[in-house]
Amino acid sequence: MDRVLNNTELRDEEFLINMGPQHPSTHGVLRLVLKMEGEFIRDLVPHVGYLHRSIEKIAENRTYNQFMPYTDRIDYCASMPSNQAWAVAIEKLAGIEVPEKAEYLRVIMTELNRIASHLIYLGVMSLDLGAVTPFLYTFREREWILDLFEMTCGQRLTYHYIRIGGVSRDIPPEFGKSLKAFVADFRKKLDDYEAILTENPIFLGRTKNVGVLPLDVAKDCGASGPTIRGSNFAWDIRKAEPYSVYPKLNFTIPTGKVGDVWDRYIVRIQEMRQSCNLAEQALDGLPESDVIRAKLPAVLKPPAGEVFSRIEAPRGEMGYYVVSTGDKKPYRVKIRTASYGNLQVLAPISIGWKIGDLVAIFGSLDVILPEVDR
Amino acid sequence: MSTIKETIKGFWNLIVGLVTTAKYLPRPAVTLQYPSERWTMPERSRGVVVLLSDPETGELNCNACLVCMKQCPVSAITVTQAKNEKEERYPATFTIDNTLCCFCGICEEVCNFDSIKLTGKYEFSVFNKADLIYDRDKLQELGRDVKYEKKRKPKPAPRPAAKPSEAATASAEKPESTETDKAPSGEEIP
Amino acid sequence: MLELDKALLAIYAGLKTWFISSGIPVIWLDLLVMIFAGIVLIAVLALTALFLVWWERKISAHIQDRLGPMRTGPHGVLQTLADGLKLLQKEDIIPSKADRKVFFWAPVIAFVAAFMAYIVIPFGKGLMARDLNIGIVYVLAITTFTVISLLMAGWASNNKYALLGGMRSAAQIVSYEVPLTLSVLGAVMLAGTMSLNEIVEAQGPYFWRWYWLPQLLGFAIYFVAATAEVNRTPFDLPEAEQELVAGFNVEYSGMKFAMFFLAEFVNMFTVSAVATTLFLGGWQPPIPGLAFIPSWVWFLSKTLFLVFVLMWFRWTYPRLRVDQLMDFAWKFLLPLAFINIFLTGLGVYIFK
Amino acid sequence: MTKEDIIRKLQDKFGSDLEVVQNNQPEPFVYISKDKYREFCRHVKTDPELDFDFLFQLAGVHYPMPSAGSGSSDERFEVVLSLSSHAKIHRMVAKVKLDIIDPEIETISDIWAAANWYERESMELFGIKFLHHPDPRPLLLVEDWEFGYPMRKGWTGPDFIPMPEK
Repeated sequence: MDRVLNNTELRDEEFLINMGPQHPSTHGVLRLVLKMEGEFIRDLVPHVGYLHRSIEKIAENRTYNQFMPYTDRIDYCASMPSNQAWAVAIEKLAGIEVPEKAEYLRVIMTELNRIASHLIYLGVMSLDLGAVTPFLYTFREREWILDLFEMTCGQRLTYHYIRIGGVSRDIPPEFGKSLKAFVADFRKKLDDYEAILTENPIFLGRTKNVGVLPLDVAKDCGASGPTIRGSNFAWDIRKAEPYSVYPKLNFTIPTGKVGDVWDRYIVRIQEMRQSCNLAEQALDGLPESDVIRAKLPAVLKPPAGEVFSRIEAPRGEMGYYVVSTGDKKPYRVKIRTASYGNLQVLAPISIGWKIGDLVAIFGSLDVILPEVDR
Repeated sequence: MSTIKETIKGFWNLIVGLVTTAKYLPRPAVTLQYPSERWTMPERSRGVVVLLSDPETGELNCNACLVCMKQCPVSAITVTQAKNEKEERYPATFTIDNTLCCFCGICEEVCNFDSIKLTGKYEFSVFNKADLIYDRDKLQELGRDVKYEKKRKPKPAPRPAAKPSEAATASAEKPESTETDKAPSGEEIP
Repeated sequence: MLELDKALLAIYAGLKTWFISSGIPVIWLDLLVMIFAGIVLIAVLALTALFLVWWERKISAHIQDRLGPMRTGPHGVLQTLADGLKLLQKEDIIPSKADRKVFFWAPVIAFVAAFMAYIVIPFGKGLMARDLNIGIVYVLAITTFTVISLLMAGWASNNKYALLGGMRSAAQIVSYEVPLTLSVLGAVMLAGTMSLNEIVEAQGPYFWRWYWLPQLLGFAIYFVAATAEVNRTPFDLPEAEQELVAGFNVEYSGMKFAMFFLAEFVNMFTVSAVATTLFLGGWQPPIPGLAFIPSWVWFLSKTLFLVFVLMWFRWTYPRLRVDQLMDFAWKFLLPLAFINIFLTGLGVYIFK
Repeated sequence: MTKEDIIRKLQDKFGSDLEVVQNNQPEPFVYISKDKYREFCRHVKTDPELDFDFLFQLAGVHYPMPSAGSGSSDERFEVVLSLSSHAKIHRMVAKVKLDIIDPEIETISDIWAAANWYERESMELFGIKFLHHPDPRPLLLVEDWEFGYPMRKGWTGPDFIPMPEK
């Protein structure tokens, strides 16, 4: 499936197009080499690594707490789940009990972050299809979520909120009211997005039955999250291997039908509604307590051993494999990100489609490149 | 027949889309005209790092325990210790390299003496990269107007030399700190 | 208010007497008038294009809950002028492998073709540069020139994205030319003339007698096909930003880019003006009682409304795919256009 | 299946080629011998009771010093597979030890397509050679990278700035 394309292999009427790393719809710096026949894609080779920052090597040179800000930068659209995956891994390794209130706060924050991340997906996806306005609308709603985050942890993008053993700070008193107002408003705004996109015949024409992802390909290539749920497969780590307080909360897993671009879109729309419910439920169930962080030594030294954590990030399954030697620094950290698996399905499902469809398919996979390159 | 129905439905949905965008046309903008209007930053906002001073005496709270320097994940903080004539530690130099700083807030969290804080200030772009390396005076100047409350109970300090209350009084009783700042080289602890 | 045509006619009459009394042949005066009309047209249209760019930015901004340009002039009205000046100063980059001559002439053709269409557009009562008796055919012929310039630009850039954009635009404009022309025929059949001025005169100052009502289908087809003709969303495939970066003008910079850009907006105004002329009664007021408002105000307001609808489309809809675009033209619009002509013919036969 | 069930089932099948790591994690951690590696992978994927159809991640680890690491004490490279099953909802970590000099192993990218990129990554970052890999190009590093294998312990490159020890 992967190899270098070069000019000598080309037949008549075929040509190579180098799409990216600087291209409006490669969402950052993905480079795709396309073999085209007119408008049709005959072959496709993705090249990644333009954002490689060697975070895994950095992790080996930082203490467990010091590495937490770096996890913000793995997936900049959804830093909370990245934080949480790291925290969960170390808590599992060191056997740390997390206070219940912290778990609820984690759920609120990760679900809000899931909405924020899906909003970026929705905006960028519609932008890829040529509709500019939903992009601005989604960013307008995302701002509100970022305001909530900034109110709580002081940052809008690199939150560094979920910590090993808990969370960094309690929510401010006005947070709950603002969250309720946001959720109420956001449900109406979701209807607006759907009015512009969901049943729009142009949108339907661009997305229905385009880029169908068969379930076996998805499983084989390691796709996860909404990408695999779009292929009519109800798989969600929050249900399958529950962590945090998800077992106490009530939500469903939306799935698509055939696995085309539209299914992946509608799964994310419905997930945003579910996340609204989850955030509300978690806020209502928030225990009265002041303890938001387990008592830990200043320099954390987990026992020697290894662990792998796995949580449901907005884009799919995210996890860390951590080897500890009992030192204050991890011996080896392997970061498994959702986009890494999701990007691998791009080539099998977009060959044979047109260049306009490639943009739609790639948009629907919701790949964040820094997550792939790390 | 179903084709005609589909077509009509399609046109209807196109009109629904137009109505939705038209709905937002007369609404007031949600954006701000940045240099003339400004957002009020939340109290917890994590922006430029400053050094806090005692509001009564105007002296730095820092007693150079070096914990922020050790905990900084990007090594943006450099502190050198010095001792005044009362054998109390104070930071002879305190440099924060804002080109490295990732505004994670770890330094504020680990500080036991309410002396370093991330503030809501965010406008610090300069034309020269070297100007982003803030020294002690600049950090102190930035921290002058920052309000803070002594919210943290002092943990046992990593070095048992100074207790926070002593540190505060120590820094309060340091009248010649500006002079020592000018000639700190002789007093540095390696 | 000012009735421009009467004032101009008075000036013309005065000058004519002066020319005759001075013994200069009147042909010089006619030449002078032509040059004057040309200059005025270009000036007005350039201003219109500048205005439309600003207007588009404002409309998009307000639809998207923001403000758009606000700094240059009140509400940023001078923003396009500032942008134009900036583009003038920019380096004019010609790719080393480009076909230099073709690369140079493409924006010029686009620009000139865009402006030439206005010779026959009646801006107001008696306000037109030339009243050709085949005015509508002339407009259709001239606006199709755009495709040549886009193809030239796409080919000469020696860039695969530009080439794809050029090819897309050629296929698109040639395809949509057919339903566009057929939809115009209905109005021509009703008016019984091809002169744009006479078509307007035939519609009269009653808005229920304008051709949008008997030609509702034709109007819709014309408007959709015209949207495609001027490469606006949802038919902006030649310059589909997310697919082809900028399509045919990906290699253009500086003033050449500005010429393409302005030509696009002038074309948008053209198709709206033609639609106004053919279907919305041109410069005629909606009811006779409103005739005290100058005719050119009516014309401009109707045209600008149609331009606004075009912009509204752009900021609402996603983009079609290239095969869907072709399907839509040949399988949907073209049969409808034929049905429209047939029904119009039937109606004309029965009622006249 | 529970941790014990999986371990018992695998021990029945592979016997002495399988070494179980004792830890308190909820999922089994096993070492499989290098010779049986491919057979093991194929078995755990196709066996209807195990049904590990999802390769969560594949990581290389470098243990240059004796006594480092938890399971064993010899110097080695390790390839670590995190596997999970969609149908059975259980997971497992399988590890295989490689020689410290010229580490090489058969590819499993034909068993799980997801392994393709993980193996390419381990190839360029650790220098672990995956034999018969369909596309052994570097994935993340630049194409003309010539400064060795950066994820190995003790690596230094031209622009390498070590974290200051404080």
